[in-house]
Amino acid sequence: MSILAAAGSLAPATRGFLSPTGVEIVFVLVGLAVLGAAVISVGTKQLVHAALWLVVALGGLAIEFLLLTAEFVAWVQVLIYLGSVVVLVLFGLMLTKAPIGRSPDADSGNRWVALLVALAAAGTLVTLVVDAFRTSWIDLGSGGGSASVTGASLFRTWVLPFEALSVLLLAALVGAIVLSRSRQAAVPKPRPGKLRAGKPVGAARAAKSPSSERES
Amino acid sequence: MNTALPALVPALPALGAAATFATGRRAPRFARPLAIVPVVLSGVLALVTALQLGTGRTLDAATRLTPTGGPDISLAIHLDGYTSLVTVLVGLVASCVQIYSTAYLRDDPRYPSYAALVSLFTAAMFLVVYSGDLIVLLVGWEVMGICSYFLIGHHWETADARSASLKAFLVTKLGDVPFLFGLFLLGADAGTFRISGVLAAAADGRLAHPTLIALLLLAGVAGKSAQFPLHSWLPDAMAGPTPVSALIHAATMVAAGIYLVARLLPVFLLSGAALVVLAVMAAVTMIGSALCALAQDDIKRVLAYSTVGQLGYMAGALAAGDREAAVFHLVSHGAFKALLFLSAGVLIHAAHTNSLSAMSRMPWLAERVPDARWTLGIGLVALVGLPPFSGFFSKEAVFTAAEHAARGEALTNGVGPASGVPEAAGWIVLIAAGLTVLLTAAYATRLWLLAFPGRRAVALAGAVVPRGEAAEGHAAALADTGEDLPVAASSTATAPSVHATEPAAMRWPLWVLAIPAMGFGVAGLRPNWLPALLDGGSLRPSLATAVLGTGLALAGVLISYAAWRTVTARAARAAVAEGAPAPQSTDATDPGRALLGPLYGPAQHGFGVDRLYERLFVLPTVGAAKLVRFLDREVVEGYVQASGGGARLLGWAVRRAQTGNAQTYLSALLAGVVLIAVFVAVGT
Amino acid sequence: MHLAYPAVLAALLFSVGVYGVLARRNAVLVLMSVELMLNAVNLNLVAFDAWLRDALHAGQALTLFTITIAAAEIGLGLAIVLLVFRTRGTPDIDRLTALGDRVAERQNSADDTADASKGQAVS
Amino acid sequence: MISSVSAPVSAAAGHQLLGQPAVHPTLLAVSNPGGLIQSVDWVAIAPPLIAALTALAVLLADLFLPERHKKLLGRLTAAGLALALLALLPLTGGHPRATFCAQNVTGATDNAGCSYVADHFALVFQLLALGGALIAALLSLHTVDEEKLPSGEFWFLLLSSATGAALLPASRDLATLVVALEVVSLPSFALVGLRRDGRGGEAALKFFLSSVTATAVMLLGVSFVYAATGSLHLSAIAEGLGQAPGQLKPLAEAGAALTLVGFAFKVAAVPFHFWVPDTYTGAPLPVAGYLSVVGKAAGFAGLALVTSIAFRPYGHTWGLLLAVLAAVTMTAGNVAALRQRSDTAQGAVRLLAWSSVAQAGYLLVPLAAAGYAGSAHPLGATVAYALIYGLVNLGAFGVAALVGRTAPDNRLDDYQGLFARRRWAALALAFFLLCLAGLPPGVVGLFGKVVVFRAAVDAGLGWLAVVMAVNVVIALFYYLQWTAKLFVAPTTEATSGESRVPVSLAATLSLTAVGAVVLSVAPQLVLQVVSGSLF
Repeated sequence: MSILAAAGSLAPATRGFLSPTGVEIVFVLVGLAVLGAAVISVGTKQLVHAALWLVVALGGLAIEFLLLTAEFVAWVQVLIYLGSVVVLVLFGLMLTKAPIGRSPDADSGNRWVALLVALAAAGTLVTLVVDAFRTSWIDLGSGGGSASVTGASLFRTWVLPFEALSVLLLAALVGAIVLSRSRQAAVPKPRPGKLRAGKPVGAARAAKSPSSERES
Repeated sequence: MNTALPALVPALPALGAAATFATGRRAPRFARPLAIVPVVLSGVLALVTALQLGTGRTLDAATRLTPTGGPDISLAIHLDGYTSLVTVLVGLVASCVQIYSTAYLRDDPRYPSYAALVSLFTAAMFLVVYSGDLIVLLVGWEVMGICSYFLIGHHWETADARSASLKAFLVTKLGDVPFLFGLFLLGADAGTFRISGVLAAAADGRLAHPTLIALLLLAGVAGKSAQFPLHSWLPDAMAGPTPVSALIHAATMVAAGIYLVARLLPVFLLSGAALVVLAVMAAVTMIGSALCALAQDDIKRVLAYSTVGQLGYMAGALAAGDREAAVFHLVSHGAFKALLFLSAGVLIHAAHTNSLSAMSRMPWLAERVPDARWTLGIGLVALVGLPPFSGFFSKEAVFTAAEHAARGEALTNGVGPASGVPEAAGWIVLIAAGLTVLLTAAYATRLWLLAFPGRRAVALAGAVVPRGEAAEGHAAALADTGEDLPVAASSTATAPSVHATEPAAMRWPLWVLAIPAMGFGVAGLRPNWLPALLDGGSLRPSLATAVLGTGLALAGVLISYAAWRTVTARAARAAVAEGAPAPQSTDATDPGRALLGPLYGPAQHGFGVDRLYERLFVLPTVGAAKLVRFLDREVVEGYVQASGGGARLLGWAVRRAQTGNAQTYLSALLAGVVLIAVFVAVGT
Repeated sequence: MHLAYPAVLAALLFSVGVYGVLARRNAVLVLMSVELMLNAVNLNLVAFDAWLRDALHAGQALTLFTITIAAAEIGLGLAIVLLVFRTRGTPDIDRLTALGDRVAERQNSADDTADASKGQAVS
Repeated sequence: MISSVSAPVSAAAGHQLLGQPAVHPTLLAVSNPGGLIQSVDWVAIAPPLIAALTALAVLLADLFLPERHKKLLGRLTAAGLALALLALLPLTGGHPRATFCAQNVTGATDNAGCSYVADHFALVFQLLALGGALIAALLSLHTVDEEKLPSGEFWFLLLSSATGAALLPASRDLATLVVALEVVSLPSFALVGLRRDGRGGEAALKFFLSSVTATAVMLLGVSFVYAATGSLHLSAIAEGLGQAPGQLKPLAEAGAALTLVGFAFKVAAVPFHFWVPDTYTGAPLPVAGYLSVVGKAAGFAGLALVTSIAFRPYGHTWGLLLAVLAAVTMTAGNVAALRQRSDTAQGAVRLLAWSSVAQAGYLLVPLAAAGYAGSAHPLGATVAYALIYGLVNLGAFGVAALVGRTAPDNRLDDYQGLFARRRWAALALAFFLLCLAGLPPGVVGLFGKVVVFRAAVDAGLGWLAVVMAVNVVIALFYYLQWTAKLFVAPTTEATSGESRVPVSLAATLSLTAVGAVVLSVAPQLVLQVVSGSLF
């Protein structure tokens, strides 16, 4: 057998679900917070609040990553998501003139279908994973998520996708710039008033996010 | 010998037809040469082929057409004396018809398509005759059916023509269905569709179901050759142009059935029951049609019924096991019947009416059409069968065959065992034929007397009718006979007498045909003439039947004449008494009425066969058709529509889903994903 | 730690994201929901990585890639939303149906009878 | 095919990395153990690399070129793509070359651990991707000018996307596949919206949202597969799936199915097809053509890779799944195309869009057959069909672009009497449509269909072959209807002011038309390409 394929332990865990460890308790509590924040984020009628609840959810997830010993991923999560993605989203909301306060039509008429599909998805996925992992135990403490280990694996094994990603980021950057530049900007002499609207807000942030990720 | 020559015979008219179809509309000038030349050429080629083949030889050549799972289908050609004889006849008649048509349909805008169809028709008949393979024969057979449909319906503006063509098509198809089964059964039993193979199989007794095959085939033959009970399309087919009638009646369509039985006679000889059925069929056909002919007013219908009757003779000869006699009569009949039709065409052309009673009031008619008068006479005499015209000899051959069969020593000429023919078949045919000779003579005489009554008779019948009224009557006749004369349409306004003599192209084919009508009979006299070409049996008339036949014919003529005289005289007296002839007494001079008595009415309407059909077939068929239409529309059409409509409906659904709302798309996408995940996960 | 905890959390988070994607009207919020879905995947990957004790750290590597992809996507996505907002004046997804079939067909002939006759012609 | 790696495990070599520049196993020397930088086989990765470098060059040149010389960028792009195509040539002979290998096991005999393998399969799809991109670029030359698209960005995005499309078929691990797929997609979102009007924006948004959702689903699937097998390398996944404990099986299968979704989205299989008509309609025409060919090629390459390498043990599951998808896809695409009205705006493009959905259905058939047959052999049919389809479909889009210049609405009715106006364009379009329909004289399309049929029948997928036959018949209707439209007399007044056809457009059309005709005369050219072993 090749060593390429790692294998997790399916052997029955030494500890049952009813005698949780401290890490587990924290994980579950944070998880509930994440889930709650996520639900509020997709359910609230206040659009800006939705973005803020998203911050909570993503931040909670960063804690979960930490609990799963993936420090590096957790920091990247905080940096990129909280530092830039959410800011971008807020900018997006502002630029599309999202109303501050409750907007009664935040949800489309598709809500019930959405609920149905989401519940079906939840049921299916939860059934699947519970069925598959009911006895699996994560042996934490291997410390496999530090920046050096992850970085080494990235640059040793995953060079090709990493390089491809650079093309992706550059393309996203250029694409975002070109799309958010208004058409008038292509005309040699734009009116000065239009320049502000043509500022490539999203693109600039998108450009920043990869660079921050790369530097870290 | 070279097979290219006979192969060219059906090919040429077919090509001609194709060329006419192709160029007809754009270059109508070429239509006539394109119509005539290939047909004449192939007629010549048929003659050359026949001469090359000579007598007593046969030729079989085949190239495998397609390997099938079952018996192979091959493009086979079979030449023997029969094919020679029939092809020459077909070539002759078709050539005459094509030439005649150029004049007859001179001003018809649809002439090119008509000519093309005639060519195609001829080609199909050639194919049927030459084919050595049953499937190829079937192709020709069906092409003929389709061509006849179009040709009979040539004047499709008239309801008559439309219904007649449809009727011809349906009735012949009615026979073709069992025919097809018969062919397949035959092919399956014999293991081949080659006619030679089939005959060999029949000779070896390898056919498992000879009676069934024979009966199934007979259905097709009855349809094509207009035998009872499928004869009724033929009189109606008179709605087609007269030359087409000549073609159908003389040489092509109706001959095909007889020819097929003649070719496959060994198969039929295996089944006594089939022969008896054939004999009964022939007998009923003969007598019935002769009676009907006696009562018809339309000259073409008289001739049509006479054709049905003469076909009955041939079928009778076949039932008696003598195909020589059958084909002999086929050929001589082909010649004189084509002559009769073409002459009648001239007559109609001149008189502008089909009606005999109307003609009887046109004393000038005989002078207008001297050629037609003569040739019509010749044809009628041949039809009646007076010596030495061809009809006499061929009819005697049939009599002889029937007589021998009745005595249990059928003249099968080596085709099969004489004992294969039941004596009953012979008796039935013999008695029916005798009776028919009498009737034939009667209606032929009636036809002649009504068409050319002569001055004295007109005087008798009351020539006091003013000229103008005659013209009126003529116009009325035109209107209600569904006149098929395109020329007539342009000249109805003018007085008939102004009309010049008929065009030469319509006259000289008559004389060409008159020669065989008169002289062909002698071909059977010497054993090394016609019999050598055929199976070799004697075609000499025997004394007893000759005397009997001729006597009956003469009796028929005399009876008819006497009846005519009586009724004419009575009508004259009545006219004198009343002062003016009532219009409804126009057929008072008809001897048929007197002869038939109470039978006249039924006979006029074909003994209600059509009505019987109406009851037996049409009504149930209409009912079934309604059912089928319902099924077709709601069920079959449903499937067809459903496949089309279903596709469209599905397309509608798919396009409806394309709402433009991205969230609908995403819903479908994610729902699809969930479904897939569930199915995959559950499936394991 | 039981693997079930992060796995179930991820599954639920993903479903919440699905709901958000399908139910939200504002395109920016839809994008946020997509982020939730991607984050659920990230949680999965990290948990599996830890569970598998993967020497190659494929899970964590892919998580990093996913985060990057998500960032790139949201950048481009917001640019597209802004473009739409600029040209159409709305960020609402369900009002962007100009390219749908219904609209396309309604533009030219509104009535359904024309549609039916077209269907006839097609058959 | 990849044989399983069965050398003894060396625990010490846990993190050892091997550079494997050449392919021959005996050359496997431990060149740089533990080194951070892999040695890279530059020749092997040349095709995508050249495309990427050209993209960079275009971007840089765009900064410095004055406005009037911007036309050069298009030529630079075309040249770069042509060069990338040429770079395929050295790879054709002999052994597949692999690079970016994470071989932990000394003595492993094949490319099991490599992220990039330039084998026959990869080369054919790279040919399709780069060739398609080249033709699309040629088609775009005048579009960029006329529609005033920002040229530097346009060409850069096109090249970036092409880079992804060229990288994807050679990728052999899921991470690279996912990233490559995104590299294909992300620039194309921008390309679709590049007209920067309402339609383009809407089209881009729909495309974007669908794609992003599909990507999320796919990543979820990947995570499940990763959980069940412990690896992201395709061949290791195959091995892991074979040995996965029964408890994980449903998860693994569901993960496999979800992984396929991302690619199925790209190929526009039903129910992931909804974006196609809307996006094609809103996008600049050459971009639509690009998406319909190169995007699809990427999707199919991905599908073929994951199904026939990674998920080989579950052949029956995804075989059935793909068969059902194929049947539904071709049916939905065809019946929807059937309903295309001839008087709606952008009708021609919509018809092409639906037709491309339907064609995707045909393309899926051999993939499904591969699942049933348990071998990669039927894939050849997909490859052949994809090559043929790519050529003629781009040609059809080219003619649509040509007509769209004078008839901006691009209704089907605008094609009426095209023969009278633009004889050669009409003939070319007729030929393309006949190829798509699979009728002579478009022999090559016919051959493609026959090959696909045979694949289905050989694999025992009789019902799918029947469905396909029915669909081919349905498709005949609208293809022939359109073809017939070209030749009837124009009803409206002849469109006046027919401008001259731009040289680039004419050249592209003749290129595709000649290609289609040549392939029709000698279809073995395509069929030979795929006759051998693909992997």
